[in-house]
Amino acid sequence: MAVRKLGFIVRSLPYKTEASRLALTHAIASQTVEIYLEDGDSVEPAVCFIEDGVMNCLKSQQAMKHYGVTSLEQHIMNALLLDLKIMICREDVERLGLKEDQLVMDAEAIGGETRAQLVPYSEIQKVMEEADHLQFF
Amino acid sequence: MAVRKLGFIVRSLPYKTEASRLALTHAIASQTVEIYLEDGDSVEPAVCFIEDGVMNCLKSQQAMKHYGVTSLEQHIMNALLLDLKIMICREDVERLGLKEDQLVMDAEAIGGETRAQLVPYSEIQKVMEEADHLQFF
Amino acid sequence: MGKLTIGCFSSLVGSLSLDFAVKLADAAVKKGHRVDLWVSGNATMLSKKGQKAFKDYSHLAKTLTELFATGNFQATACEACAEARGYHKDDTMEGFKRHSMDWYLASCFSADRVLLIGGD
Amino acid sequence: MGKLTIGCFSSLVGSLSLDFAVKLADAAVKKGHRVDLWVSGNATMLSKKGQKAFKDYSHLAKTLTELFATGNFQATACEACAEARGYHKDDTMEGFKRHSMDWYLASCFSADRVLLIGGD
Amino acid sequence: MNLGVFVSAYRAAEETIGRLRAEKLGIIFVGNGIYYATTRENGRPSPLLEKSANFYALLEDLESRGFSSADLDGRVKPVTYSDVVDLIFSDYEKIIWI
Amino acid sequence: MNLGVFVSAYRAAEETIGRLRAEKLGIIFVGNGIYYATTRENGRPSPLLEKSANFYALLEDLESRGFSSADLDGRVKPVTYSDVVDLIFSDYEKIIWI
Repeated sequence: MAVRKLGFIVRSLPYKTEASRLALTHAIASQTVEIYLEDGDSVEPAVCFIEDGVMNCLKSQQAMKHYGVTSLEQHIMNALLLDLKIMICREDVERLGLKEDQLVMDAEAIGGETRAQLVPYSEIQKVMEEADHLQFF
Repeated sequence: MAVRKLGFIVRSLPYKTEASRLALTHAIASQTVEIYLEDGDSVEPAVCFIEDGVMNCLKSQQAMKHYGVTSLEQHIMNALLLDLKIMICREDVERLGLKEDQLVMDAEAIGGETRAQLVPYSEIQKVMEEADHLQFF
Repeated sequence: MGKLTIGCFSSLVGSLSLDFAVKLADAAVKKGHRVDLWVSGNATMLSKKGQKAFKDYSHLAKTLTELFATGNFQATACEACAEARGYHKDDTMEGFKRHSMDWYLASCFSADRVLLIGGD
Repeated sequence: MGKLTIGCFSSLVGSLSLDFAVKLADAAVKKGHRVDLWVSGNATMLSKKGQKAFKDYSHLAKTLTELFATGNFQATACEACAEARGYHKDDTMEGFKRHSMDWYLASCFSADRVLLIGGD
Repeated sequence: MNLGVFVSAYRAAEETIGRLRAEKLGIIFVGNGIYYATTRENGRPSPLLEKSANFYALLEDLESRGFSSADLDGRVKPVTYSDVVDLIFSDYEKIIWI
Repeated sequence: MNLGVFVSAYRAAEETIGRLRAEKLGIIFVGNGIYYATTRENGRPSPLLEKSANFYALLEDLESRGFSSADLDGRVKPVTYSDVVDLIFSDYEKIIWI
């Protein structure tokens, strides 16, 4: 019985590359990984948004309306619905002039209970230290 | 009988994207465009390297040896062999700590006579003003 | 009414630059202009037939088909760029042409406006 | 001797990041390690069969074939990412597998080292 | 020169734009370029907006990223794809994408 | 934390690297990251090299771009793909690519 912690650190803006989208879809895939593992083994992802990557967390993204593409907002809500750990760097949010009420902090609209956490960078550093493997997007 | 001047302005580094390579191959295609045009009509390209794009012009690129890929140096020599106008921004070369003898200034090795020109940005601005269409890479 | 030539190098999914090119072409054709779209480099992915529509990915095939039907729009893929990626003639979406790069320069020659979308 | 899992999102031609991934895999296998390569996003282009070798483009098919033959290397493409780009099962290079993203996480689970090459 | 510039990426356009000289200059923020028009990093709007130019931002790209016209710096005018077609054919003779 | 960082792009790594804290930090310049190790913009080496870390640059990528080991800043050691495999398995437990 083992758990492997994976840190998914997103520092890139949405929509210009697929990176942030792939970070979320790969993290969500942790929910179905058991079919490949032995009983009791699991993978535990944490998704952290830092630097310009915090822009992925804005509410009211209308990418589906304009481009027929699922928004990053929707992906973050899906991740919260599945109780994934989502952390957003507070210093970067403040530096970029954003307020907490502009961010996707929960998935209540689709019945989710887990909330995203707005945290100082030092908390994200801890996630990085505790992770078995780290991946930057 | 008409000539259309096209300005190809390269500001991106080599190898990370295909942009600078495509700038040169598209400019070189001006040599065969006549099959699509009326007698006497032609397209006249000028290729200008600015900002980090001047790094495309370094000599001794061993991309073929290590990655099996034609180097940008070779593409620039091919363009000079076909007498294309190649300009390199002097201010950017100096800012990045490069010297003229590090740059591909001619294609003598393959029998070319036309030389690249190391010019102040103001000369490249003139090329931009004289071009019918501009394209940044 | 004028002619716009758009060149694009960006990959199919992710950057939305190809989406921009196709949406701009659509808006221009709707206003009575003619548009030539040239795809080179990774943008030749646009010419691949059989792209499956997913909600996570932009899906441009439908708009292209409508644009081809207007008669005021052509799309051409760089032949060598496509072959290097394993896209052969019979992999190509209906309506899409394949030529070498001089086709693009000829299109620029007769264009009123040229927009080259470089980068990824 | 250990196991290295490499994930890559970069497109086939241009960035040289896929070249890096394949060359690193090759060097690691030569030193006796095992390597899993996962390609997702635009990197699924690597799995397309029939890529023509041009001097202007990196051509990785040959190295991959040699790596598959060692028995210490697997390469798997994200199935949905491939389908979205019009790459179906019979478009896939011999030796390349196709799975969903959980395959990659399982590979990370048992890896000694993981290197994710994101970006274009 | 009468030049329209599409700015499609954030944090990579300052140097190029800073040097460009044109009698009439239009800057159209598209894609991730829209952050130049919405974001006040450390409380300050982007220095790019001090350039003497007409500024536009593509509404579809603003809204896709979670912004609206109300978030735009006062110097920037929202435009649609249809408006962009008119800018290209009527206002700017040369157009580039950076 | 014992961390190896592949820096693959020029002009986009400063912020990320500046913040990273690790007991043992290795920075491996690959791809266009090598310009950090070769280029003295305005006569000065990159401030990135002042970080307390071990620095490496991939020789194949240096030479592909027209540089050689002689062009490297004195703090940076040239390595081959084969060396990189050893750095990954022997020197750094976690590795990231930016």
